[in-house]
Amino acid sequence: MKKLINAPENVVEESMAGLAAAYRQVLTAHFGPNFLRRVDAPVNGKVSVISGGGSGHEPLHGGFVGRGMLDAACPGAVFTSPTPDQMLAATEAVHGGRGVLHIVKNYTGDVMNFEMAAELARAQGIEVEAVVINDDVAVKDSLYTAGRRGVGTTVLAEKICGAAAEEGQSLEQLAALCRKVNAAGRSMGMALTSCTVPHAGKPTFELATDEMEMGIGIHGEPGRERMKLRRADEVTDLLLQPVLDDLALGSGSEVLLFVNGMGGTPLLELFIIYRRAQELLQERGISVARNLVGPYITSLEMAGASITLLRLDDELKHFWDAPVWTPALRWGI
Amino acid sequence: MKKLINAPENVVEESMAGLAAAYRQVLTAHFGPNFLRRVDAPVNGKVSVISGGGSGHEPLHGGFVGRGMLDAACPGAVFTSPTPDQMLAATEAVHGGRGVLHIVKNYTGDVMNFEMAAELARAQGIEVEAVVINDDVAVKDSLYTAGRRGVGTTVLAEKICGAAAEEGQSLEQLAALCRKVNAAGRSMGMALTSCTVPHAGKPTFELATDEMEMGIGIHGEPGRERMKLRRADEVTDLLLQPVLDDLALGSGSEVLLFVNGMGGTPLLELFIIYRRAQELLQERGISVARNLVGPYITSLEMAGASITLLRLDDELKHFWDAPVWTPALRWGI
Amino acid sequence: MANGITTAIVLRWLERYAGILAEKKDHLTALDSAIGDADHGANMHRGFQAVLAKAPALEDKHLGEVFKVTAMTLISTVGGASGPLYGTFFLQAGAGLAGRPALSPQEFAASLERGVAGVIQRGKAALGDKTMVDVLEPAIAALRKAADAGELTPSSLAEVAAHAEECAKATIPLLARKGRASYLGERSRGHQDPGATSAAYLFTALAETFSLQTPKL
Amino acid sequence: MANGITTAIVLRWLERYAGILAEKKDHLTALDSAIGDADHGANMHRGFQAVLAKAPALEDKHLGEVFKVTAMTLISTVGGASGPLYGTFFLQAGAGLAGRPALSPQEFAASLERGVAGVIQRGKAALGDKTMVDVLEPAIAALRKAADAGELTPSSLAEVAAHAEECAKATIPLLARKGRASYLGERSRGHQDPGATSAAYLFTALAETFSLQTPKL
Ligand SMILES: Nc1ncnc2c1ncn2[C@@H]1O[C@H](COP(=O)(O)OP(=O)(O)O)[C@@H](O)[C@H]1O
Ligand SMILES: Nc1ncnc2c1ncn2[C@@H]1O[C@H](COP(=O)(O)OP(=O)(O)O)[C@@H](O)[C@H]1O
Ligand SMILES: [Mg+2]
Ligand SMILES: [Mg+2]
Ligand SMILES: [Mg+2]
Ligand SMILES: [Mg+2]
Repeated sequence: MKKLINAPENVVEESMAGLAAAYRQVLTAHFGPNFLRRVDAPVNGKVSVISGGGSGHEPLHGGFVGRGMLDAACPGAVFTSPTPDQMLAATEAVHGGRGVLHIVKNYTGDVMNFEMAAELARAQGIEVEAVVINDDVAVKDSLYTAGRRGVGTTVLAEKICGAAAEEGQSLEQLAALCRKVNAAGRSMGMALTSCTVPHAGKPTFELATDEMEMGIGIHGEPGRERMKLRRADEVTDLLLQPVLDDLALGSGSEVLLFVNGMGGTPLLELFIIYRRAQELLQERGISVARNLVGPYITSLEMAGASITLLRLDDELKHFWDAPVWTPALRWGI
Repeated sequence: MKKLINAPENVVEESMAGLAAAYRQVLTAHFGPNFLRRVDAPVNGKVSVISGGGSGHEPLHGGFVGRGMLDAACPGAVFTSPTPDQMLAATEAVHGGRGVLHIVKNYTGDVMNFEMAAELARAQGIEVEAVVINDDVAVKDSLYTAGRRGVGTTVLAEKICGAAAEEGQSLEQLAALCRKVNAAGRSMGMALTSCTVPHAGKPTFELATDEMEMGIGIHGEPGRERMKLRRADEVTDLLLQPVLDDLALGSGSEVLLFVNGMGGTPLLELFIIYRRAQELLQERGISVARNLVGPYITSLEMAGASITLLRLDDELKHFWDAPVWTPALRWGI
Repeated sequence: MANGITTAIVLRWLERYAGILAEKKDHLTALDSAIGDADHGANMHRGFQAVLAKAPALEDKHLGEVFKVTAMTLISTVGGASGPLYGTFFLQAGAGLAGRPALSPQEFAASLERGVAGVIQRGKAALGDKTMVDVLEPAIAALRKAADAGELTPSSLAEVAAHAEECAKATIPLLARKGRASYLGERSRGHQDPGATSAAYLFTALAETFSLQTPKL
Repeated sequence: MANGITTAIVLRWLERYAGILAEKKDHLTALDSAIGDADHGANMHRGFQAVLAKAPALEDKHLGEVFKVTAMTLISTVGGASGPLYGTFFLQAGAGLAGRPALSPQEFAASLERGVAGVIQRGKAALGDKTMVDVLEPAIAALRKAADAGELTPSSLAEVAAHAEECAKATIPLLARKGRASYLGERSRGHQDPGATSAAYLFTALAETFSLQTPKL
């Protein structure tokens, strides 16, 4: 295992400490239990927005803490959902009196741990709404699965709900908005390589040099199907088509196109994917009104990419454009 | 070779097209010869700032084109300096009447190609000043080398000179400022893995699983020394010490600390490096007044990191803080 | 029956289990690499090392407290899917045991039955979904049988442990329908479920606890 | 001497060189991987494919034009260190040849001598710095000798090519002092310089051009 770390068991805390040191103006780290919070939280009169999940997806979620986005983020061990005491402590720390929205990615562990935290917070009189993001079209939402995974749309939901919170929306409105984003967003991902969980010490899976995994999530896990490697344009079509089908986007619709890197894929390649994706959307009469390109929800050093489409309307565009100042997303400030 | 590309010979153009499509508000791509330019260039009455170099270092340079930074960037083939016709065409395209600053990384090819372009531009009556960045302390500047390489400080010089140009500085002032930044900046890098040049099809070098390369540049090349892999804190010290020595920074000085990822290293790890670096600087009484953490000057998918320190004063802080809106750096706008 | 399942026995059981996890964590992670995200070994090891650290302070506590502290420790250190599930298992197992210094074999079986019911309620997994439930339910049923037969002996518990191990192996051909392995669809077949495997170790640890300390109760 | 070194011969030479580069590009890149950045083969191949595309339009042009177009094409397609250097080589080689349809052997040698002087002026490399100069200079000196002896024959040019190849090999033990290989310091020893190697191919191509087309001039 080749990593720039000191010891697997210290990875999360040391990285949190580094993040907090680098962005002192934006966020603060709390240890035992671990969470990152906006330096000015609790912001009075504002609903708080919290997310969290296993580490290894950076900048998600810690890199999205700050003005106009998350009030707090709870990082678990690498690829391991955080524990309820983290979410409870973060909830207490940033609660500004108008309730707390938990944005939860749909994984059994995340859902159960956040549920427990919400129960505990409610027992203390804090109003909590949880919205589960499940946008990964690679997984069918059926009796035979744990449901679609939460992937790329999570980033967009955090941005949009964070902006709406900043503008004073109520907890109920925010939860509805978050569900709306979730309903309007779909993703699909693929991998060229696996990644290595520090504690495991070796790659989660092995792929031949001419193979790729289609329909992966964000935990370095194998995907739905192993295929022969294809050209970037074909890979893009394979990712985009199921997303388009699932969203049933017609000509004339407006979308946010999010081309995400899994961590080890150079920007050079992500823009080749972006080029083909926007060309294909154009062919279908779909207008790319907003976009995001880069490694924003990653799987450690995995090489690969995912595509997320979010159906836009004026409300979503407004909140997307609103000022944000976090380590990983910043504009208007 | 596992890459999300269509064909090695199309990588640069397709990626430029994707970048330009994604950032239509910020920049435009020109093909034959290839360059990216600010959408609003030439900006009248402003000195233009241009850089360029081989591709494979993204977001450098194309990702730094935009308000408050570069007016144009000229991407060569992967790891290959661009050709003079590119720099000439870019220079002509963005020249706003007050001259053009060429920021050149110190590589034989870059220097010669930029020199030729400057001669051609001057022959057309355009005033050109070229400043060569050579900040890599891994290479001694001696009769026996091509001189120190230009690495991390390039990013900082582009930001700072771009801001000063925006504020109306003359070509002469900008060239002096750029030389000042170069004199105040030093870098050192290391790699855990090599990378694969698309045309070459296989990794430039091989490293055993317990080895690392110290003193690498940004072209996937082997470094000054092959060493046994060490803990992140030790690696950080090995990178930072020669930088500190070379800059002769004393207690009480202020620096910008730039922890750069080589492309394949997760943010999680970069913040572990950052944590140790700022701790070590603190121990020495050096204050980290500004910082930058992330993959900004990369070697394709190489795993590794570099550290750049820039000695700060009020002028440099002022220009660093000034608004910028490029694909890769944005604040204040 | 001597003095039943005491705090001391439960603590030895948990310690033995922590020991097995320390040994087997790479194996559990390898299983989780095939159909999951390569963290089950590290998760369980982290959690039970934390339990181990609390054990000395529990020596003179009643069983309700022992189970509850174990549960809360797991919930706040394991994370993932297994954290809340094992946490719930011990939380429910300890429900109603406040003040109890020891349990009869039947009471012990009933306690674990409450535990597995809690796991099922939290995780909604049914038998055959390729989860820890595929071991917990049948192994605890076997334990109940042994307890109803009057006593828990090293040999009856060894049989329970052997059965648990068989049940873990029996998850290999199954299609996963819960947890992360379900994302793999048909590709989840042919691999042993990591949570079922760590659940089987619970019964190995129990059998070893009895064979080491209490020839018969 | 027949009709000397004509445009047709120079074009066949450049075409043959492009052919060799197409064959050897992976080898050149492999050499550049060891002590550089793994692009020399792709760079040279790209440049001479572009020259190849221009060749038909040059058939009826004088040598000044042929060398200049070659130079400008290389300068605007190769990039890196080798682009300006090979570009300068042909630019200087063609200086003063406007209107000339053919050159005597001595004039041809003088032309290439101007070329290498241009390379040295641009790149500031000295003999022994482990660059293309280590081949260009001695190979052109050998060519001059053959020319001064009165004629360039397939066999005298084969000797020049063999000498060029030896000189390329002789870069192996050298410490690089110019270009990217110099960053490696002592680690640059033990590897053949890619630019010296591509330079040697220039003379292989020349010898092959003569042995195929012009038994003697
Ligand atoms: N809904 C569920 N009900 C019961 N057990 C489950 C459920 N989901 C997952 N598991 C168990 O959890 C194990 C995985 O645990 P672990 O790897 O620690 O968590 P995660 O899947 O969050 O990474 C699986 O092997 C399975 O036995
Ligand atoms: N200053 C110089 N003078 C002469 N030749 C040089 C000089 N620098 C580099 N070279 C030659 O250029 C070759 C490398 O060319 P290439 O790989 O195409 O460019 P780059 O080094 O920019 O990647 C070297 O092998 C060497 O022979
Ligand atoms: Mg997990
Ligand atoms: Mg090069
Ligand atoms: Mg797991
Ligand atoms: Mg090269």
